[in-house]
This record gives sequence, structure tokens and C-alpha cells, in this order.
Amino acid sequence: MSGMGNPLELLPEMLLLTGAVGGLLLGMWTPQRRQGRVAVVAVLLCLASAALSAAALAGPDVEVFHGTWLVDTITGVVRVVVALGAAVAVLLCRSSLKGRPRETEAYVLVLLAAIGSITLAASGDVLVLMAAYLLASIPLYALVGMQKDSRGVEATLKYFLMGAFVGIVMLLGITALVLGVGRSRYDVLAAVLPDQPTPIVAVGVLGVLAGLAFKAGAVPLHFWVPDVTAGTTPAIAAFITTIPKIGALAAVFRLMDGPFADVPLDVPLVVAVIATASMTLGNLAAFAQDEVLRLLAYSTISQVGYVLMVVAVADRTDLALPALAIYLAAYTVANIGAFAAAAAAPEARTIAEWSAAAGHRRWLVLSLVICLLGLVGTPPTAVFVGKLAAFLAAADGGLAWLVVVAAVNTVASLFYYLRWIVPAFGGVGGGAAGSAASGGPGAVLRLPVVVVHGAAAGSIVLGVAAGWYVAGIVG
Amino acid sequence: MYLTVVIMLPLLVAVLLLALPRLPERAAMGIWVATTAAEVALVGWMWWRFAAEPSGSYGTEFGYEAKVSWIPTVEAGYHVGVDGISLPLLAMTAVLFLVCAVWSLAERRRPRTYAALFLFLQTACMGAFAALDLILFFVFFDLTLVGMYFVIAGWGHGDRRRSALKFFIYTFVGSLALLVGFIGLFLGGDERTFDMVSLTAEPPLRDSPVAAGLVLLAIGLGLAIKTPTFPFHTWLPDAHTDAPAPGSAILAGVLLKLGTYGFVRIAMPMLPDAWQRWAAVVVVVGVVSAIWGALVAFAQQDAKRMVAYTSVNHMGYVLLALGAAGLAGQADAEARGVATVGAVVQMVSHGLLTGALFLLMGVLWARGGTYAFGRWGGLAGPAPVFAACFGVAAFGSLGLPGLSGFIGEFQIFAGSLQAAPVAVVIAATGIVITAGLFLTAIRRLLTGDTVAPTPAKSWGLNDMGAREVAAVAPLLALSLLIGVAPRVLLDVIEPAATTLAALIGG
Amino acid sequence: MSEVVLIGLGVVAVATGIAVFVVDSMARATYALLASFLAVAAMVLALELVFLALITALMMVMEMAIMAVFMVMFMMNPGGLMPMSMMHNTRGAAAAGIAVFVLLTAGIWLVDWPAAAGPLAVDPTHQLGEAIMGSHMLVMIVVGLGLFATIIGGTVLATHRGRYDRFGPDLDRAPNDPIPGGLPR
Amino acid sequence: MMLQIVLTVAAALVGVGLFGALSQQSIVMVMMGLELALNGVLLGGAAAWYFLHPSVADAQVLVIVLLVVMAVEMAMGFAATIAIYRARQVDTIDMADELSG
Amino acid sequence: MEVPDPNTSAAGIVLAALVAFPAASGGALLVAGRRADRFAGFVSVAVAVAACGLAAVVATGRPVLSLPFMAAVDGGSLSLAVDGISAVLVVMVTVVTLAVVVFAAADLPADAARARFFGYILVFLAAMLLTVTASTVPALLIGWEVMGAMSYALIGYFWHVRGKISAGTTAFVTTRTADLGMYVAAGAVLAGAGTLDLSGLAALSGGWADVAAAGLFIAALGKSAQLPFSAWLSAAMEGPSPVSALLHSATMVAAGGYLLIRTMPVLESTGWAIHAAAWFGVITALVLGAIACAHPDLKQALAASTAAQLGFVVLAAGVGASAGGIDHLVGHAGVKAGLFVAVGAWLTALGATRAAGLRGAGRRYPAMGAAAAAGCLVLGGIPPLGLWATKDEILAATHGPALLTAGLAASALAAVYAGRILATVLGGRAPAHELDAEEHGTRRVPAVATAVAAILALASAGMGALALPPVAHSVKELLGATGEPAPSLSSMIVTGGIATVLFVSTVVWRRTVMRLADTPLSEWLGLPRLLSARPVLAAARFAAHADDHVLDRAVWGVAFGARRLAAMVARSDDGGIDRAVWAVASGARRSAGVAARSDDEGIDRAVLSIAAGVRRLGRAARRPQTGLLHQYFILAASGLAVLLALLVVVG
Repeated sequence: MSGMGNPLELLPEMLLLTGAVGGLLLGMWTPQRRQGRVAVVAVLLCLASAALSAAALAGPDVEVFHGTWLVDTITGVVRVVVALGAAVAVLLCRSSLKGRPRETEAYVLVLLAAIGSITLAASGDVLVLMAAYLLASIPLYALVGMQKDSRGVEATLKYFLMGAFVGIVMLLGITALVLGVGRSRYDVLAAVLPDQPTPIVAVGVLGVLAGLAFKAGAVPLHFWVPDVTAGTTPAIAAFITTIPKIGALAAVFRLMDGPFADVPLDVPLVVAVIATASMTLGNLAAFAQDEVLRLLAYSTISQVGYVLMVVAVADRTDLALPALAIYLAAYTVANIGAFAAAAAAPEARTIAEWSAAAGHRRWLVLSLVICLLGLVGTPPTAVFVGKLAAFLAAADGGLAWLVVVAAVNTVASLFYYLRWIVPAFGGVGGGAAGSAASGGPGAVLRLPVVVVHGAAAGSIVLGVAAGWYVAGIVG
Repeated sequence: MYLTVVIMLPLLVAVLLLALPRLPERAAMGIWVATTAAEVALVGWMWWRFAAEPSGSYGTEFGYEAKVSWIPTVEAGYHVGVDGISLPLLAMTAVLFLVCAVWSLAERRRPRTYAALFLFLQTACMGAFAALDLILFFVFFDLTLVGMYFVIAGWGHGDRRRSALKFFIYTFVGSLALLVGFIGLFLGGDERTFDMVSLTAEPPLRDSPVAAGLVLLAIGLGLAIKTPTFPFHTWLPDAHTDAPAPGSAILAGVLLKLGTYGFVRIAMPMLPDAWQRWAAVVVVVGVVSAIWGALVAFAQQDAKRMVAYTSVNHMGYVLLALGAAGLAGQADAEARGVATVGAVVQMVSHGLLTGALFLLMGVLWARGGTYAFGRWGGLAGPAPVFAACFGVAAFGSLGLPGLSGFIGEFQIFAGSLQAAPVAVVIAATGIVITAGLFLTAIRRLLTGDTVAPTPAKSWGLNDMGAREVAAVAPLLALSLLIGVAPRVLLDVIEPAATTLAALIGG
Repeated sequence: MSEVVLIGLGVVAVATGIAVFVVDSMARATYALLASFLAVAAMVLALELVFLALITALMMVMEMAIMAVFMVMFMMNPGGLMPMSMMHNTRGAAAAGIAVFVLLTAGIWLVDWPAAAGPLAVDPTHQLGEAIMGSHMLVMIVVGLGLFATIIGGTVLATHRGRYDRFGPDLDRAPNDPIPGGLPR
Repeated sequence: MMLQIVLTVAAALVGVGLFGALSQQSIVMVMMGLELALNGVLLGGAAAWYFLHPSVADAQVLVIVLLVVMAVEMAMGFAATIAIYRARQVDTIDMADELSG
Repeated sequence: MEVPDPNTSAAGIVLAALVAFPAASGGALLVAGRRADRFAGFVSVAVAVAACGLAAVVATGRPVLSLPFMAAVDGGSLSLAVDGISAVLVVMVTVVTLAVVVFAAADLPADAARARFFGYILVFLAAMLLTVTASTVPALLIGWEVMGAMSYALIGYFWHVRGKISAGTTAFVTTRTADLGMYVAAGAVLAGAGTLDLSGLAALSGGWADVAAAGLFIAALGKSAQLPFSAWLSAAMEGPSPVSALLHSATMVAAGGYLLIRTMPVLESTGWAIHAAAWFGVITALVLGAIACAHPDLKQALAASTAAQLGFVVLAAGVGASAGGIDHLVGHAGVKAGLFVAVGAWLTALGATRAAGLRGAGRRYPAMGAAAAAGCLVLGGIPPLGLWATKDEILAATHGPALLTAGLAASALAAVYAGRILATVLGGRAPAHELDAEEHGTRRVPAVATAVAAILALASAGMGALALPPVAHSVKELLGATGEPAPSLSSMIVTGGIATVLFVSTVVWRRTVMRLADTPLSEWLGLPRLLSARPVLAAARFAAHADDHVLDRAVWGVAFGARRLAAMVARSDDGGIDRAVWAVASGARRSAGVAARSDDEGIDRAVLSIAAGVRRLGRAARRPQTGLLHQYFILAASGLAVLLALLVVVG
């Protein structure tokens, strides 16, 4: 029993919250054209939060609020990644929302969702987990429909109803756990759950997994991903397909490593099946996609599958934690980069349109290629290291078959990533005259391009420096 | 550190080339050539130092080692080093890139990017040959893929996108299979490391034949695609046909070697028992590749495709030798050592000769925009230098003594016979078919009435220019040198290769 | 005695719950739902959770009131007089519902439930208060943030007029409302 | 015995709610179904406290969370419904199928 | 062989120079190209003279030489050694080469690419010398194969003339096919004796001896144009006459016989190989002798007779008459080179090689005619001339009635074809329209050519001295074959008598013999068909077709089928369950259509079904994404139910 602990351990989250509340208040008195200052505040606080979290990583593992908030490696990684991701998301949003009436609110919602995502990962109590689920979901519903256009609100509606539906399932699971154990804290669950009757455990485990699978966009709760991604703006899509997923995946990892580790059911197998289904379905469905955002949406589904490989073996091998740490960070960088490329040409919906609009910009294409190849897992990008670590962990955890499935899926994924790379690169080759520059559908935004470059560079730097990164957080 | 400079210098220059926007294109090409020449000099110095060492000390030890931890949790790191097997391949790589740079001086399509891409590719290739860590090897292995994809897609001709895509996807499949195999090696070892030296010293999975077999299958599949062997070779002709001449030369000369080098460096020493158990399969694959490649090459109506298919044939011999080297039950270490040495020589020789042949194909393309046998004829008249070069390269490739091909093939056949007599007899018929196809090619291209496609006629059918000769001649000269004085090469290879052969069954 | 009450209320809750999707107007459905909620609240009350029962009841009444208003405002069929049926895939839905029910019930009756672990708290509300202010404080904090997010998100989604519509892009003019009387800044 | 009965009632409510959520076209009616199901879960939570774990408050807090979820989802649901109605004059989920594939 | 450090001894350096000097000067001529045309002839004559000198030194000094070369095993080095047999051959090769080079310098047109020609010749000389002095397999193989390649280059010397290069290709590929035997033998000796030294052959036993013997035997048959490889020699006649004189009569073709004699111990140790050699040799002598009798083209007839005469050498190897074999080799080299020089000179002068055109050529150019007549007499085995004596030496060692009878018959045939050739060239002059059938003749036979032909013919005639036992004995001593049987006087008289009678009869009844030209013998009995590349080409085409249409498509079909059909279905499937049903139906129909079409194209059905499976999956993956929320609910619920079942059942 650790008691209340030091609430200051939550300082990074408080900073984010300060950003949210302060940003909202600041926005109240900010003229419409000058809401950029809210973005500045938000970004600065995100960076501060990330810095603080990174510093805290070196510290010992602690428990706060009676063990319902755990500060350890997982939390630390998620904090840093989410805070940085949120900062980038704010920047991306800035490019598409600049001067809109709801700009301030968007930043606030991004920060709130980021807090929710971190809470998912840091939670040490299923009730906190549920509350975090709410906090990580609700701002997103609003963000998706922000533009109030036909597609956006439809996406909101679907996302929301799906989320409400899954929320019930998750609550059903939590109720089952509480029925059996009576307590909601992870450590108690870990101790008592293995002795509980099978039906209770099964419903409880599956309910909680379902909720987190929804947040992560894993099969069979992935249906919202393509529709929401395609319905909203690329900037928001980048955020939605990245930040909450990280929190959810970290949360599943924590559960698999603790409360669900010793239950008399083969939970890792179920997670492995989910992983298989996610990567396979995501890849297959992406094959024939012509829309940039839908393609990326399916790609994120398959990426989640790879992370779930690691999650499945969370308590079976020591390799799992570093694998998770590196993969989450790598995925974030590459995925944001790819979405930022889409955000750079927001008018372009299909791959062909994108290539026409942005294909002549060789540096942009180069960075995009790095990001997409990064998603494939080509060295020396970070996802390669992540994938490698994931494969290793899964194989070490006795899921060699899953490694083979994942390898096959990686090959399959190449097809659709190349479907974007090839025409884009062709633009570089063919569009020497620059004819597309003037007549293309819509201009190329500057800020997202910077983000793409940053992501590409980050992907490579993280890949090369993966060792120090992992050693720094795990070692 | 020295080796790291050798590996990274091209990459550094590549970045520099891209980063200096004001640089004139001609200067960029000059820098490219200078860099590759410097690489040759650097590797040459390494060779000289190597040869100066008392022979035998490089059987199991590596020179110029450098080791930096990269992913410490899984014992993967930046670990490079050179031994008697990798040094010749490094040297060959450096030479090939130099001649490709010389060849490309006339490139007019985005030359700066082109130079940067090739330099990037050079780093990847050199790195792969020098890597002493599985993950590092894989990284470089995959990067060659990426670089070559863009070379073909960006500077190829014909249906280049499709060919590039085919190449990329196909070999990517291979590289992933390889990765799965590497993971198996990692998990199978007691030490849990990706370090090649440690894995060679203490081969993993010695107690579990089934697992070792599966791991070997994965690695073998990956390398077989890259090599390529029957039936995984179909990406090769398309990729070559549509690639630019230097791209083809690098692809065939260097990238294919990554596959065979992988067998020598990874599959054999790290899974000696499994290699021994499955060596018969390797032999069969080698024989089928050799015969199939020769036959298919024979039937081609396109000179470049023909050359491409002969690579399948030549790599088949390498596999035959390596398989025979694994049949420890049937042959003594001495014969198997000869076979292994032959395999390594064959790699170097094939790199030089096929590189030259592909550059010569580039001469055809530059003049007439076609490789079709039917569109060319009697070139010995207007283009005697081309004819002489092609003749020498062709005879070298078909294994004429005095050129490097013979040194490799003779040792392969002589060394493998004890282990796999029937296979050798069958495979040896490949050299007859190769002879037939190259002589047929000479007859069609060089002799008879002079025929040339329309564009060549209108431009005037020039013989090879100084630039082209400067690119091709060094390759042929080196091939001749190896053919006449093979000790230069063998002194470097033999200690390491015979140690390797002794490792299996030892 | 309490058993009878519980069973009775349970029957009412389920019956009214079914009624929600059987009746042919939205207004009636709303009232049926309210009835079901109240029945559940009563059950909770019977389980001695007075505080929770009360807030459940209160919240549901308010919620249903809002829903009714909502329907009058927006949806067709005001007053719930016009009969209507807007169903799809009834059979599949019924099958799914029944399957879930059967599954859960089977589980419930198969499990060998233990006896209550410890005595009933003297004051459940006090116990709850202790938990909220103690071991489960974080839950409430996060929930609070969730509510904060809901306020912002709901506003963003539901209203199409924001401060810049009312006070101008520079927030420097008098409120310009279609119906005057909005809050000043 | 009573525990089972109460839980059965809860399960029945969940089942009915699910049926509603699946079968209704109107967005508001779907939400009603979801609320009904949540109500059933709430009952389960209360039962867990009363019959099994009365000495700790976790089940009670669960009920609180459930209540919050119900409220929050209702609020967001209405907001979303208003938004889509404003944008497209659509009030059934069948008509929201622009995004697919 | 225990000479201390042979490499640095003067004799060793001479031996190295013997091989390296011609090779280097030949290479230099080739690199210099047309710039060196003017003095190429002179240079090569000088080199050949020097080589003769070196050969003489070597033949007396018997040096050995060993240079590190190849594998780290014993015998991987490039070792040369001169023993009795090599000494004889080294001298023979250099002398004949000198003669031919002199002839070629006179015969070759001044505007031809002379540097190239002489360059090839000199490289060839080096290769031949390497072959006869080699004491390790690598050295032997180098000489052996380079010889073949130079033969190719020389046959195809006039590359612009259609058919020449093809003939060279045939020759090279055929001999190379046989050369595989050498590779196999190399492997066998390494496997069986652990060395690549030729002396290791003798140490072989059991299976490896069989393999090595078979390999060497095949290699020798190919090089010496024995059956079944004989026909390449016919094609080789496309080359310039000096080439025929040097490579295809005196030197290269002799290498096969030489090899067999060299490796007799291993042939003997197998038991069967020795008999096989005897019979292959004698049958070749018979069959090719018959062809030589019939062929209307004198060059072709000479080629056939070459193969037939070498049949005797192979027979000698088979019966253990190494001295006789070598003697016969040398004798034949001289006479045949002389005859080819004569025919070549007439070809240049008269533009014809067919009997019809060359009729009476000897009367037109009497000096050359005399030389040719002498050559014919030697070739026919007329006593007391060279081949009579050497052949008898071989026959003396031949045992068994069948083999002996066949040998006698073969030597009788030799008399017939020699007589026929003599009858032709000394017959009545051919009418003018028969001339210039092959090329435009110069009507001039250089004196140098006549002298060369005469010297060569006389030298070989002089080898009749071998019939004298003391001479024969000293030669045997020289060759280290003292134990071999000598012919008895009676047998020598019998063979000489038969030969003389048949020779004279042929000359008298030449018209009867000439009628043989209408038989299949004049087409080499269809032997060229044995060398047809058609089966290989057919196999190659099949393989190429399979490669493109099965292997490639297989991969491609799997990979790209998925995407294509996914796109196809995506268009047809715009959501809704009922539409999906239609899509399944139409998809199946379409797949069937695709299948039918592809089957026509030869795609493997199994592959297609895999591809279709992947496509179906791709389609299935997106089918649920209908955009309809309640279906999402159902699907999600079903998915969760499945997972629950999995959890409960498996756990």
C-alpha cells in the first residue's frame, strides 16, 4: 500500500492540463486571426511535459494515488511520445485550422485526449482505465467532426456510436472483474484473478481487451478506423491514428504483463489472434485503396497488429518491453510523417491527385519515401528496429508462427506502400517541367512538409540511435 | 575505424552532393569518380597490408575490426571486419563502382542524384560485405535493395517501373525470410547475440536439428532469392533488361554476391550441422540452377537477357560447390576446401566478367536502343574494340583458362566431385551450354554482314569511346590477371575458405 | 420480502426495456426507457445503495426529459402520435440480443458464487465517500477531466455559433445574437 | 440465489439493449438501446457490491463511473446527432454511409 | 623429379620461356592488331625459330618447373616437366609450327589481318607446348582448353564470311563437350589421390580410377576427332589451310592420342578402358578411312584420314604400344602437314579443293606434285617409308584376331585413300570451269610452300628408318618404352605388301574408287548430325518458355492478382449485403473467366488458385467495411464472440 504518494509525479500531465485549460482561457480572449498564440502555448507545454517526462524516466518506478497511477518505463515512454506527438499534432492542426473559429478548442481537445492516452497507459486500476477510456475518446469525437462537413460529422457519429458500444462491452468486462474480485486495482487483480471462475475471467479479460482494442483500432473493433480517417482532416487523422493507439497498446501491455498474466486462460493466444487478424486484414484491405487516407488507415490497423505481437508475449520474455518502447516511438514518428504528407496536400484525396499536387517536390517525396519505407520496416528506419525487436520478442515468447505471419504480412504491405511511393517518385522523375506545380489540385502546405521532413529525419535518427534509446529507457 | 571510413565515405560524399545545390553537374560527376577511385585505393591498401601479413592468420580472425553497440538489449551492434572471404568481394565492389562511375560520366539525366544514389548504394554494398553482425548485414542488405530500386525505376528504360517493382518486392520477400532466419539464430544461441563472430564460434541450435533446419530454410530462402537460384530467379532478367548499364553491372556484379556471400558467411558457419544435413538439397538446387540458367540463356533473343540468365548459371556453380563443401560425409576436408575456394573465386570472377558484359550491353543500348540479337550483326567490322572486349568477356564467362572464370569453375568442379560426382557431371554440362550460347552470341552480334538498328545507322556506328574502354578494360584486365596469376587472389581467400570448409563436419 | 421486490422490479425493468423497442412512437419509447431506469434505480435502492439509487433516478429523469425535449425540437413525429417503425435487421439483432443474454445468464448460473466477503458496510455512502476521496480519488479526477472534455466537445459539435460569431473576429463588438439575451462576456 | 436473479435481470437488460442498438435505425433510438444496456451493467455493479464485496467500495465507484459514462455518452450523442442533422438533415444511421470501403 | 629448386635453374627458365615466349609474343600481336600486320609474319617466323631452339634445349635438358597456381592442394601448381615423350613432341610441335608459319607467311594475302592470324597461331603454339609438357592437371587443362579456343578463333578467322564462325563454334563446342571429361578426371584424381598431379593418376584405384579413365578417355576422343566426335574435324576444314595443316592434322588433334598414351597406367588399371581405347581407335580408323576414300573434297578427305590415322594412335594407347603410338603421331604429323600445305597452296592457286578441281594439280605444279606424291606414298603406308614402320609397330602389339583383323583392314584402307589422292592430283588436268569453285585462285604456288611441303613429306618418309631394329630400339629408349614388342619381319612384309598392292590398284582403278563419292560416305555418314545442337536448343526453348510462363507468372500471379481483383471487386461491391452476394457470384464467374484465359496462356492452375485465394481474402477484408454502423456492431459483436469462444475453449 503506497498511499497517496506524491501527486507531483503527475506534473507532466498537469502541464498538459494547464495547456488545455490555459489555452481555452487564452483563446476566450484571443481574436480569431491570432489564435496561433494558443498553439504556441500548447506546443510549449507539450514540450515541457515531454522534457519533464524524459527526465523522470531515469527515476525509480513509483506508485501514486494508492497504486492507481503507475510511473514506470511504460508510462515514461508513452508520456514522452504522446507529448511530442501532441505537439506535432497541434502544429499539423494549425495548418488546416488556421484562423477558423474553433481553432482554440481543437488544441484544447488535442491536449485533453493526450492526457487520456497517457492515463490509459499509466493506469493501475481498471476503473481509472475506464475513465481514461472516456477521456481519450470524447475529445476525439469532437475533433473528428470539427469541420462540420458532411463526411466529418458522419465520421463523428460512427466513431461515437462505435465507442459507446464498445464502452459497454468494456464496462461489462470490468463489472465481471469486480464481481469476481471485488477490487479494481491491477495488483489485486493479478493476485486474485487466477483463482476466479472461468466465465468471469473470460468475460472480464475480453471486455477490457475489447475496449482497448477499440482504442487501438485492432480487429474486430477496427471498423471506425478507415471511415473516421477518411472523414476527417489529415491532421486530425494523424492524431487519432497515433496518440490514443499508443496509450491503448501500452495499457494492454501492462494488463498482459500483470493482471492477465497468470489467468488460467490462453490470453496471449487471443492477443496473437487479434494481432494476426489485424495485420492481415489491414494489409489485404489496403491493397486496392486509392484514397491516401484510407490506405493509411488500413496501414495503421496492420501496424497495430505488429505491436500486438509484442503485447501478446508481454510476460513471457524480457525482450517485450524494449520492443514495445521502440516500436511505439518508431510507429508514431513514421505514421505522423505519412499523415503529414497527406496533410501537405489536403485537397488531394487519391494517390494520383497527391502525386500530381506534390510529386514534383523532390525533397518532400524523398521524406515521404523514407516514412513509408519506415512503415514497411526498411532499415535503418526506426520501425525496422521496432519490427526486429517485435519479431524477436514474439519468437522468444513461443509465437514463432506469428513471426512468420508477420513477415508475410510485411511483404504484403509493401504492395500498397509502393502504390503510393511509385507514382510519387514518378512525379519526381517525370514532372521535371513542373507542369503539375501550377495546375495541380490545390497547393502544398508548408507546415506539414516541415513535419514530414522532421519525421523522416526522426525515423532515421531513431533507427540509428535505437540502441541508446532503448538502453536509456530500459537499461 | 579505417574500415568504417571505407564504408561510410561514399555515403558522406553522397550527402554532400545532395546538400550542395550550387555544385555544377560536371563537378558532381568528377567528385563521384574521385570518391570511387579513393575507395579503390583504400581497399587496395587494405589488400596490400593483408597480403603482407603471414598467411593463415585470417582463417578465423578478422582484420580492421570495429565494434560499437547499437541495440544492446539484443546484442546487435555495428561490428565490421574483413577476412579473406570478404576482402576480395570488397575489392571487387570498389572496382565495379569505380568503373561504373567512369562509365556514367556521360549520364545526362539528373546526374547529381544519380551519382548520390550510386554512392549510397556503394556504402550499402561495402557495408554488407564487411558486416560482422547479422542485423547490420540485414540493414545493408535491405538498403542495397532500396538503392537499386530507385536506380532501375529512375534511370532504367523500357518497362522500368514494373521491373523495379518486381525486383523490389521479390527480393524484399527474400530479405524478410532472411530476417526470420536471423531471429532463429539469435534465439537458438546460448548467448543470445547477433554477433557473427560469436555465432560462428558457438553455432546455435546444435541440439535441435528440426529448428536448425527451419532456420536454415528461412535463411536459405532469403539468400536463394537474392542469389538467385532456380526457381526464384525470375526477377532477374526483367530487372536487368530495364536497368541502366551501370545498374545492371552493379546488380549482377555486386548484389547477387550478397546472396552467395550470405551462404558462406552466415548459413554455413553458423549452422554447420544443418548445412551438412541439407547439403544435398543445396547441391541439387545448384545443379538445377546451373543447367536451367544456361538453357534459358541459350534460348534468349535478347542479348542482355541472355547475359542475365548466365548469372543464374554461374551462381548455380557457386551453390553446387558450397553444397558439396557441406557433404562432409562423402568428402575429405581438402577437396571441400578446394570447392569452397572455387566458390569464392567464382563470385569475384563473375562480378568482374558480368560487370564487363553488362557494360558492353550498355554500348549496344547507347548506339541502337535495343539488345535484340536480330537487330545487330557483323559488329566486328565497324567496332573491333567492342568485338575484342566482348569476345574476351564472353570467353572469360564461359570459363576459358587464362581468365578468371576458369579458376573458379575448375576448383568448383574438381573440389566437388568427390562429394557429389553425379551432380558435378550434370552441372559440368552447363559449361558446354554456356560455351554454345556465348559463341552463338558472338556469331550473331559480331560476325557476318554488318547489321544495325536504325538509330545507330543514322548516328553512325561508332566503336567504343575512350570512356567506355576505360570502364570495361580494367575489369577484363583484372580477370586476365586472376586467370594468369591466381595466387594474388587465392593467397587471400584460401586460409579463410579452407577453415570454413573444415568447420563443417569438424 | 426484498426478494419479491427485487424480482418484481427486475421484471418491470426488463419489460419496460423491451417496450422501448416495441412501442410505435418515440415519445412512448422514451417513457418506457425512463420506467426501466427507474425500476433499476429502485433495485439499486433495494440493494441498500441509497445514494447511488437516488442519483441514478435523478439523472435518468433529467436525461429523459432532455431527450423528450430534444425529440420535440428536432425529430419528426412530434408528440409521438404518428405510429412509426424504423427497424432494420430485426431478426439478426434479436438473435444477437438473445445470444448475449443466454451467454451471460449461462455464465451467471454456472459460476459458483462465493458468500459475501465481509459484512455490509454500515453506511455505504460514507464508504463511497471515503473511497472517492481516498483510494479512488484518481478515478474521480479523470472522470472530471472527461466531463470537462465533454463540455467542450459537446459544445464544439452541437453549436454552430461561437464567440467570434457573436462578438466578431476580434471580440470587440456587442453580441450579435438572433435572439438577444445571451450571456455577455 | 438472489445474486443470480439480479444478474440475470442485468443480463436481460444488456441483451435487450443490444437488440435495440442493433435493430434501430434512428440514431436516438440506438442511443437508447446503448443506455439500456449500460443500465443493466450498472445493476450488475450494484449487485457485486451488495452480494459479494460489501466491505470495499470499488463496486460502488464502478457504479459512479457507469453513471458518468451514461451521462457523457448521452451528451456527446446528442451533440453528434445535432451536428449530423445540421450538416445533412440525416437522423438515421442507415443514411450515414458515405464513408465505406 | 627431385631436382633442387627447379624454378631458378637455367633449364627451368628455358622451359618457362618455351611456353611463355610464344604466348607473350602472340598476345602482343593480338593487342597490337592491324598495326602489326606488316611484320607479323616475320615476327612469328622468328618466334617459331626461337621456339625450335628452346625446344631442342629442353628436349636434351629435361627440366622441370613448378609455379604456384591454384588450389592449396598438392598438384594445384602450374608444373611442367619434360620426359621422353614430351621431348619428342616438343620438338615435333615446334618444327611443324615453324614449317606451317613459314608457309602461312607466304600463303596469307598481304591485306589480311595477319597480326591476328599469327597471334592466334603463336598463342596456340604456347598452349600446345603447355599441353605436352604439363605434369599437373591444371596445367594440362589450361593448354588443352586454350588450344580449343584458338582453334575456334582460327577456324573463324574469316569472320565476315558466313558459316566460318559457325564451323568454329561447332568445333569448339564439340571438343569442349569432350573436355568435360577432363574436368571430371581432375575431380576424380583429387578425390581419389588427394592431388592434382598427373602422377596421381597412377595411384588411383577402384571407382575413382574408372571415373578418371572415362573422363580422360572422352576428352581424348573429342580432341582427336575419334568416333563419335569425328565430325567437328569436317567443320574445322572451313579454316584457312595453314590452320588445317597445323591444328587439324599435326598438333591439336594429336593431343588426344598423346593424352591417352600419357595416361596409359590409369587406363590399364581399370581393365576396360584399355580395350575401349583399342576398339574406338580401330573403328575410327575403319569408318573414317572409308570416308577418306570416298569424299570428293580433298581437304575433307584429308581430314577424315587424319581422324583415321589418329585412330591408330588411340589403338596404340589401347594395346600398350606407346612408342609406336608416339612414332606414328610424329610421322603422321609431318606427312599430313605436308599434304595440307600442298592442298592449301593449290587452293590458293587454283581456288578449288574438290577432287574435280584439283585433278592434275600435280602436273600443273610439278614440284609441289612431287612433294604431294611423296606424302601420299607415306600416308598409304608404302614400305619402306615412315608410316609403314610406325603402323607396324602398333600392329605388332595388337593381340586378338578381331582387333588385329580390323587393324589390318584399316591400314589397307589407308593405302586406298592415299592412292586415290595420288591418282587425283596426278591425273589429267581438270577443265577450267572446275577451277575457282571456292575462291579466286592466284595460279601461283610460292616456292616456299613447295619447299615446306617437300621437307615435311621427306622427313616423315625418313621415319621409315624406324623399321630398322637398332633405330627403333634407341627411340624406345628415348621414350622409356623398351619393353614393348617390335614387329617381326614377316608381318612387316605382309603389311607392306598389302599396302603396296592396294595402293597401286587404287591408282590403276581409280574410277571405281571415285564412285564411292556417291555414297553416304561423302557426307561423313551423317556423323555431323550427332553434333547437332538442336536437342539442346529445343530444351533451351522449353526452359525459357517455362521460365517466362510458369515460374515468372507463378510469382507474379500470386503477388499482383491480389491487388487487381481487389480493385475489380471494389468497383462492383459498393456496400450492402445483397450486393455482396452478387459480387460473390460475379467474382466467381470472373475468376472462372480469368482462369480459362490464363490456362490458355499456360499458367499453372495451382498458382492461379492461390492467387484467387489471396484475391478473395483481399476482397473479404474490405467487404465488412460497408459504412453501415449496425453492421459494424454485428460484426464487432460476432468477432468478440469468436474471441470469447477461443478464450474459453482453448484455455
